[in-house]
Amino acid sequence: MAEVTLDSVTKRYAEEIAVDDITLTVEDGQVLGVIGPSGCGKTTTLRTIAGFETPTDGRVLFDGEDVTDVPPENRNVGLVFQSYALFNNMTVLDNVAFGLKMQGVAKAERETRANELLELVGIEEHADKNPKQLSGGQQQRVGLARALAIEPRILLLDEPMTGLDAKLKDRLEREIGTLLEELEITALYVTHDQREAMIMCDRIAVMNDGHIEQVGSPEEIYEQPANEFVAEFVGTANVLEGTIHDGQIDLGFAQLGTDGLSVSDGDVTVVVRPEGITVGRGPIEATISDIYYAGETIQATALLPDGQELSIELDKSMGRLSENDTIELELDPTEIHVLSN
Amino acid sequence: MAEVTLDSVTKRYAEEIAVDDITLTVEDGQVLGVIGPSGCGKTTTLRTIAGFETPTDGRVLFDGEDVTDVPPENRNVGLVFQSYALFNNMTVLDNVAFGLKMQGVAKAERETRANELLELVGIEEHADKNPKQLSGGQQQRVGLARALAIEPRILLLDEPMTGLDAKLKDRLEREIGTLLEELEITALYVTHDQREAMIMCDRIAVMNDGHIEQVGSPEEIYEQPANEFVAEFVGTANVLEGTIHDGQIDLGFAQLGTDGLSVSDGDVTVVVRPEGITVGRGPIEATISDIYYAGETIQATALLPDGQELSIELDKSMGRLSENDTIELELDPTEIHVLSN
Amino acid sequence: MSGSTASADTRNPSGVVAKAQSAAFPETEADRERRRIVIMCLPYFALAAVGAFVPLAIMARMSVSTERFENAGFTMEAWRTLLTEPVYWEVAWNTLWFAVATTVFSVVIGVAISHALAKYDLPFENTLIALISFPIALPGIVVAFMIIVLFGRTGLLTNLVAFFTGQSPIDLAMAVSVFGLFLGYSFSLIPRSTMVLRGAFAEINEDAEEAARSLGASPLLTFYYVTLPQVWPGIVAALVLTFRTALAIFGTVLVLPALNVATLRISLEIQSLGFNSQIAAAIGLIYFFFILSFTFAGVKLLDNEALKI
Amino acid sequence: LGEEPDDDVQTYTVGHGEYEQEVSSADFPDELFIYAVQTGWSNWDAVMEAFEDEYGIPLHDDQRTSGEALSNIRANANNQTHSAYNGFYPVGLEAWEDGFTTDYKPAGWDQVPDEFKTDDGHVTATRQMTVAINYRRDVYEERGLDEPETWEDLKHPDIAQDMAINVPGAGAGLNAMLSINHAYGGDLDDLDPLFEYLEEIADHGAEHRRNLDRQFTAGEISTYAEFDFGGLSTKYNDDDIAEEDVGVMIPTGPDGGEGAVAAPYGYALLEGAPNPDTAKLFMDFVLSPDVQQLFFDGFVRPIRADELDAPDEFPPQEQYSAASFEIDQIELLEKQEDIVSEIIDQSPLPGVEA
Amino acid sequence: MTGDDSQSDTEEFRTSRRKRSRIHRLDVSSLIGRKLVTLVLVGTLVFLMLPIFMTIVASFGTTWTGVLPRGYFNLDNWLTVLGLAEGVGVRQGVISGLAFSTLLATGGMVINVIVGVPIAYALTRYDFFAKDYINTLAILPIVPGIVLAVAFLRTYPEMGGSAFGLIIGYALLKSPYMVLTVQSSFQAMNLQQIEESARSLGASWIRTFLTVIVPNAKNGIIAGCIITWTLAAAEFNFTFMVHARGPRPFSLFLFENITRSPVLQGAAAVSVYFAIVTAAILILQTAGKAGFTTVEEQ
Ligand SMILES: Nc1ncnc2c1ncn2[C@@H]1O[C@H](COP(=O)(O)OP(=O)(O)OP(=O)(O)O)[C@@H](O)[C@H]1O
Ligand SMILES: Nc1ncnc2c1ncn2[C@@H]1O[C@H](COP(=O)(O)OP(=O)(O)OP(=O)(O)O)[C@@H](O)[C@H]1O
Ligand SMILES: NCCCCNCCCN
Ligand SMILES: [Mg+2]
Ligand SMILES: [Mg+2]
Repeated sequence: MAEVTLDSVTKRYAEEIAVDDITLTVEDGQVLGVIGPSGCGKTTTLRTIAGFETPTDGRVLFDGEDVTDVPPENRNVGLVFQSYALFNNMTVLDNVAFGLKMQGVAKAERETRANELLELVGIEEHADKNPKQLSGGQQQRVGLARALAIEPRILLLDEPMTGLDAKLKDRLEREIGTLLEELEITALYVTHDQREAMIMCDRIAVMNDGHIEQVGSPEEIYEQPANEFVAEFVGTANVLEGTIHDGQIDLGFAQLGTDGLSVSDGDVTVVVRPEGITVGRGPIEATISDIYYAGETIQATALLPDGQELSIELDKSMGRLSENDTIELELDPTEIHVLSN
Repeated sequence: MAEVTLDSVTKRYAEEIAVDDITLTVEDGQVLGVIGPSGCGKTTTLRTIAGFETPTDGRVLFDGEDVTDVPPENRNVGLVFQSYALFNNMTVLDNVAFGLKMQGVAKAERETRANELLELVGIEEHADKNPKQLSGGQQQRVGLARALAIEPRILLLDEPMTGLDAKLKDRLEREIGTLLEELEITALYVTHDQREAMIMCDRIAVMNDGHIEQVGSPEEIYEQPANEFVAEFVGTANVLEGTIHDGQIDLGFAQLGTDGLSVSDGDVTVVVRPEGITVGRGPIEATISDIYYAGETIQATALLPDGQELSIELDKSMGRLSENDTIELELDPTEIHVLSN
Repeated sequence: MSGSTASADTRNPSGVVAKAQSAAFPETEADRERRRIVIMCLPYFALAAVGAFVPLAIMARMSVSTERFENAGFTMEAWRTLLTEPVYWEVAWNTLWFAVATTVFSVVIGVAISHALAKYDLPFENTLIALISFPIALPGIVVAFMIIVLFGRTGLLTNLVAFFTGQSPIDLAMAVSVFGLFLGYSFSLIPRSTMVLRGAFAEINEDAEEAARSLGASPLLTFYYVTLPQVWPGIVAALVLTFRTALAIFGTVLVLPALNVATLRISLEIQSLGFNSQIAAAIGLIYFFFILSFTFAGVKLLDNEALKI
Repeated sequence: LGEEPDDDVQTYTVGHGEYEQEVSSADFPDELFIYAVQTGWSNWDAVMEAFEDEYGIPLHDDQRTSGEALSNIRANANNQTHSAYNGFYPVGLEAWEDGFTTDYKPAGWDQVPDEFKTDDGHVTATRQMTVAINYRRDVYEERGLDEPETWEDLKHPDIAQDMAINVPGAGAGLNAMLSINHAYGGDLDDLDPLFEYLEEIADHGAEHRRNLDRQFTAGEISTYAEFDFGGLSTKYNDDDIAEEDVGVMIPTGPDGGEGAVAAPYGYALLEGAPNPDTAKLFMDFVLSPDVQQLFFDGFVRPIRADELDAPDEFPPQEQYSAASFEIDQIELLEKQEDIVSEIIDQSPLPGVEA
Repeated sequence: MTGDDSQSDTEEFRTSRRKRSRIHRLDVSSLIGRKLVTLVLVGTLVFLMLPIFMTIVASFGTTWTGVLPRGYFNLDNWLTVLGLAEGVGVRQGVISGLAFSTLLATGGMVINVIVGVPIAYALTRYDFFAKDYINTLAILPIVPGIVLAVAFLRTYPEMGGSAFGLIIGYALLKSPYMVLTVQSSFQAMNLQQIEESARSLGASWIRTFLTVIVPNAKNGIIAGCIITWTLAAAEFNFTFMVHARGPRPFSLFLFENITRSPVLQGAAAVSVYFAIVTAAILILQTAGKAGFTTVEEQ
C-alpha cells in the first residue's frame, strides 16, 4: 500500500497531448475512480504510473519517493486490463503464481499462495484450467488474483468490466468493490461507466481532454459537479440557464428561492437531477414527450410550455402515464446545484 | 411490416441444439426484445428468421405465409449487426442505397431516398465518406439506415449497441427506440442488456439455453417474472422461499397477507424487488451489510437476523447511512410476486 | 415445396447421395449453401484435374514405363534405381538439409525483422514492408542474378572485398558456391517468412507483456514466458510455408548450380542425361507426395489463420 | 488463310537421287520451324535472310542449343512441333537412334564425306567446328603471360583463375573436354586424364560456364575453350572488343600431339514434321555451294569446304593440321550419355550441373 | 528565482530527460541489442534492395571492372537485349516475345482469379466435407514445372507449343499464391455478416459475391494478381519444355541473358523485367482502385 502522487505530469505524443499537466494524489488505501470520455487520457495516466510511459514532463511519486525513472518491473504495481491479458500458455494457477515466481518464491510456497488468491476471488476450482476455457468474468478474476498476488503497492485497473455481460458486471462490481475495500489497497480504477465508479470508488476523478475536471467523492461529483461537463457526464442532468435577482432564481418556467446558496445577482447556470423534480403536483405544467419503462424506474422527458425539455423520473405508484399526458412538476430548491453565477 | 411467427422451430448443430422448439409470434408493428445469456440462441433465432439458417425442424411464417425455404434475398428482412458490417468499398450513401439498387430503383430516386434516410438517422453530412471514416455510433446509424431503406417487412437487430460508449449508447437507445416506434416497424431486437430491452421494446422474450422462458411486456417481465431465471436475469430480485398457511405467507422473517393473490397452502417462492421494500420503518429489523452510492439511488444489502440477505434501495432523503447501521424494513404485500406454489 | 410436412430427416439429408442430390436441386438454404460450396470449388478442381491430376496420373504411369518417350510396358526399374543408386540418396539428403538450413535461417531473420516492425517506431513503415515483400514477386532466375550482382566475379561485394584486401575478385567470387546458393534461397525465403511472421508479431498481446513486467519480470523473462509462446504458432507456420517454398526453388539453383538438389536433378535427368523420363517422373512423384503430406500436416497442425502470406 | 491464286504457285525440285521430288509453294507455311537455326550463331542470320529472300519463307529464330532441341523433340514425341533437327551432329545421331528422324537426302548429299552422314539419309552434316582456345591478348599482356599453344599452358595459375569451359551438356563443352582427354592420352572409355587435368585448373579457379563469348568480351573471363567459330566471330565481328585483343588458337597436347576435336554439325528431317516439304527445300538450300560459302564468311568451316576458298581470318592451316582430330561419331553416340553423366559426377569445376 | 537557478533547473531537467530516454523499453531487443536487431533489418533491406538497385544502375553502364560499374549513360545493353542494336548477336524479336508473355501471364492471372478467389472464399467462409484436404491441395506447389511439363505434354501432345497449354500451366503453378493471399484478405473481413447484410438487402448470392465480397477483398486479390502475374511472366521451367512455336516467351530470353550473357547485358535484361513488373503493378493497382470502389481511398 502506498500513496501515489502525480506531480504536474504531462505526456505528449508526436501529434497530441494525451495527459496535460495533471497533479493528483491518491491516498494510501484509497480507491480512486477515473472516468472520462474515450481518448481523454485515462489509460495513459495509468501507464505512466505503472512505468510504461515516461512522462514528457513532471514526476511520479510513490510515498513521496520519485519513481519516474524506475522500470515497471521494480515498481511493484499490479495491473488489471480490460482484455484480461492472461498468459494463455500457462494454467490459471501459474498465471497467478507468475509474479511470485519472478520474485524467486519457491514453487510450493507460491502455489499455496496462488491457491489462496484464487479462493479469495472464488475460482479455486479452475486452478488447473487454461485461461481460455474460462468465461469472461472468471478470466477477469484470474487477472485480479494475478495482480494481487504480488501484494502490489498500488493496483491499477483499466476498464476491467467493459465487455462483460450486464448481469455479471453487476455482481463483479460488488465483489471486487468489497475486496478492494477489505484489502485496503491503493487503487486507480479506470472505467467509462460512471455508475460503476460511484459504486466501487472512494473518490472519483473526472477527466476530459487530458485534464482533470474534478476530483471528489461520488456524492460530491454527482451532487456538486464542478462544471457542466461533469454534470452532464455523470448521471442524467438538467442543465438550466436563468437569472438571479432579488434572491430569486428565475428559470423562466419556474422561480426558486436561493436560501442557503451563496449567489449574487446576474446570469446563472444550475443543475437539477431528475430526483430533484417532484412529479404529480406543483406549479409547473408540462407534457410527457417521451416515456420509458426501465424496470426499477420509469424515465420520462417533460416538455415545458416554453419548449425546454426536462428529464424526470416517475414513481411507479403514479399509475400508467403515457406520451402527451399532462403532468405537474415542482423543482425542489434544496436539490438545485449552482454551476456558475 | 408484417407479423412473424416461429412455429416449433428447432435448430440443431452437429454438437448441440442452438434453438429448441421455439414458438413465437411478433405482431405487426411490434418491437420484440430478445434477451438471454450468451450462447442461449438469440443470434441463431434471428438468422433463422432472416433465412440464413435452415431450421432442423419447424417453420417460419411471415403474415401467415411459410417462408422457411425462401432465400434470404427474397424475404425483405432488414439486418443490423453489432459489427455494423458496412460495405467499405462504397460510400455511406451507396451503402444505404444498395438495397434499392438491388430492387432496380433508378439511381436518382434511390439517392434521394437514401439521403432522406441519412437525414432520418442524423448523419446526412457524411453521405460521401467511406464508412471507415465514421465513429462507431455513426457507423451504426448507417447500418440502421441501410436496413430501413428497403422498407423491410421485419427488422432484425443483433446487439446493435454493444461496444458503444455508455453515454453514446444512452442517446442512441432513445433515438432508435423513437424511430422504431414512429416507423411502426416489426422488429426483433437482440441485446444482452435488459435495461436496453425494456427501454426500446414493446415486448420482451427472455431466452435461456435454446428455450423461451417468458414473453411479455417489459412490465410483465419485470413485475411478473415467470420463473426464477427470469426474475434473476431481469433487474435486481430477492427470490425468497416460504410457506403458506391460513392465507398468510410465512417467509420466516416476515408474514404477509395473500390478499389478491390466488395461492394455496404449501411451499411458495416469491420475488420481491428492492422497490417493493420500504426502508426506514416496519416490523423487520436488519443491518446494512453493504451500501453503494450510485448517483440516482443508493443501493444496499440488508442482513436479516436469520442470515438471509435482501437487496434494498435507500432514499437519499434518509440521510447518510453506513455499513452496520440498523434499519427497519417492511415488505409491501402488493409488490410481491409469487413464482411457484 | 411445402415445408410444413417436412420432417427433420427430409430437411437435412444425410448420406452422400442425398447430399449430392440436394446440392444439385436445392430447396432449402442449407442445400443452396451446399451447392454454392460445390460451385466455388469447381473451377479449381477443373483446373487441377486438367492441369495436375491427370498429368500426375500420367506421371505415375510414366515412372513405370519401359519406354522413355511414351507410356508402354511395365517396369519398376526407375524406382529400383532411385532406391539403390547412392547419387539419389545424396540428392535427397542435399535437398533436405539445404531446405532446412535456409528455412531456419530465413525464419530467424524474419523473426528479427517482424519484431522490429511490430515494436519499433520505424520511419516509412509501409514503404519498408513493401520493399521487404517485393522479392516475393521475383522468379528464381532473377533472384540468382541478384546474387551474381552481389557475389559474382564482377559482383559489388566481391570487388569491394577485393578492393580492401587486395585479393583477386576471381578468388573471392562466391555466387556459384553453396554459400552463394544459400543466399539466393534466402533472398526468396526471407520475404516470405517475414510476411507470415508479421501477422503473428502484430497480434502480440502487449497488455500481457506489460502485465508480466508489472509482475516483476525483466524484459528477457517477459520475452521468454509471454512473448515467445504467443508468436510460436506464427513461427511454426512460417517454418512450414518457408520449408515448402525452399523445396520448390528451381530457377535459382539452375543458374547457380552449386548443389545437386531434387529440382535440379529432375532437370538434369531430362536435359543432360538422356531424357530419363521414368526417373524424373519417380522423383517428381516422391516430391509431390512429400510436399502434399507435409502441407497437410501443416494445415492440420496450425490454425488456418496462421497459414497465410 | 486464303488460297493463293494459281498463277502464283511455284514448284521447286528438291532432293538427291531417289529423293528427288517437287515441292509446291502452295504448301509453304507462314514460318518454318527448324531447331537451333538461330540468329547470332554460325552466320545463320545470313542464311535465314537469304532463304527468305529466295523463297519468301521466314524461319523461326530458334534460340536452342542442340541438347535443348533434343529434349524438346523427346518431350514432344507424340506431336512434333518443328520440321527438322539442326545442330551438333552426334546429338542428331541420338535423335536418329531414338527414332525421331526420317530419311531425306538433300541435293549435294553425295558431296558430304561418308563419315559425316548416315547411309540411310537420316542425319547429314553441313559444317564443322574445331575446338579452339580463345583468349584475351590484352589481358595476357597485362599479366605478362605468353600466348598459349597447348592445353598444358592453361594450367598456369594466372590463366586458370578466370578460365571457363562450357558445360558437358553443351556440344562446345563436351568437345573441349574430349579434346583435353585425348590430348592427355585418354579415350572415350577412359576419362581419368581429363579429370586429372580439371583437378589442376580447378585449384586455380576455373569454372564451367555456359555461353561464353559475351562474358569473354566483358572481361569476366579471359580464356575459354570453345569452337574456333566463337573466338573468330568475336574477334572480327564484335564491336565491343578490338580485333587484336582476341587470340584464337587450335591447341595441341602437352607433347605437341592432337588436342582439338573437329566436330561436325548437321541436320535431320523429323518424323512427323509439320512441314516436311519446306524443310527439304531448306535442307537443300543449306547444302548449296552459295550458302556453304556463307558459313565460311561466318567463320564456320562448311562441310563442302574443299570446293570453296577459305577466308584468311582462320588460324593458320598448320595449327589445324597439327592439332585437330576426329572422333568416331557412332562410338560417341553410344557412349555420350555415360560420358556426360560421368563428367557431371566427377568434374571438380563448379557449375557442372547447369 | 534568480537567473542562475533557472539555469540549473533547466540543466537538471535536461539531464533527467536524457536519462529517461535511455531507460527500459518493453521489447527484449533492448536487452539483446536493439542495435543488433536494427542492424539485421537494415542488413536484410540492403541485401534485398542493393542488387536490384545495382542491376538497374549497371544496365546503363559500359563496363564493370572494379567495385562499381562505370561509363554512363549508355543504352547499348538495353538496345542489345531488346534486339535493337546493330551488328552481331541475337536478333529475334524480343518485343514480340514480351508481348506474347504479357498475354500468357495475363491469361494465367485471369484464370487464377477465376479459380483462386472462389475456392479461397469457400475455404474461409464455410465448413465442409474434406475441407482440410481441399485446402491442402489449393495451396500446394504441385510439382516442379519441368517434370509437370513432360507429363503435361505426354497427356496432351497436341498442346505442345500452344499458348493455351502455357496459360493452363501458369495458372496451375501459380494458383497457390492467389489462394493464400486472397484467403488472408477474406480472413480479415467480417465475411459472414457482410454477406448476410447484402443478401438481406435483396442481393442474390452471386451478386453479393461480385459486388460486395470481391471488392472488399480487393487488396488481397490485387496482391495475388501481382504475384501470379510477375511469376508467370518469368516462369522458366515449364515454359522451357512446353513452348515450341510462336514468339519466344520472355522468360526464356531472361534465362538466356542471365546465364549466357555478360553481367551488364544480363542486368539490362533483368531491368527490362523490373520495368514490366513495375508497369504491371501500377496498372493492376490503378485498375483495382478504379474498378472496385465508389469511394476514394484514404
Ligand atoms: N502510443 C501513442 N501514440 C500516440 N498517441 C497516443 C498513444 N497512446 C495514446 N495516444 C493518444 O492519447 C490520447 C489519450 O489516450 P488514452 O488511451 O490514454 O485514452 P483513454 O482515456 O484511455 O481512452 P479510452 O476510454 O478510449 O480507453 C488519445 O487521443 C490517444 O489517441
Ligand atoms: N455454425 C454453428 N455451428 C455449431 N454451433 C453453433 C453455430 N452457431 C451457433 N452455434 C451454437 O449455438 C448456440 C447458440 O448460439 P447463438 O450464436 O445463437 O447464441 P447467442 O444467444 O446469440 O449468444 P451471444 O449472446 O454470445 O451472441 C451456441 O452454443 C453456439 O455455440
Ligand atoms: N543463343 C544461344 C546460342 C547457343 C548455342 N547454340 C548452339 C546451336 C548448335 N547448333
Ligand atoms: Mg483506455
Ligand atoms: Mg449472438
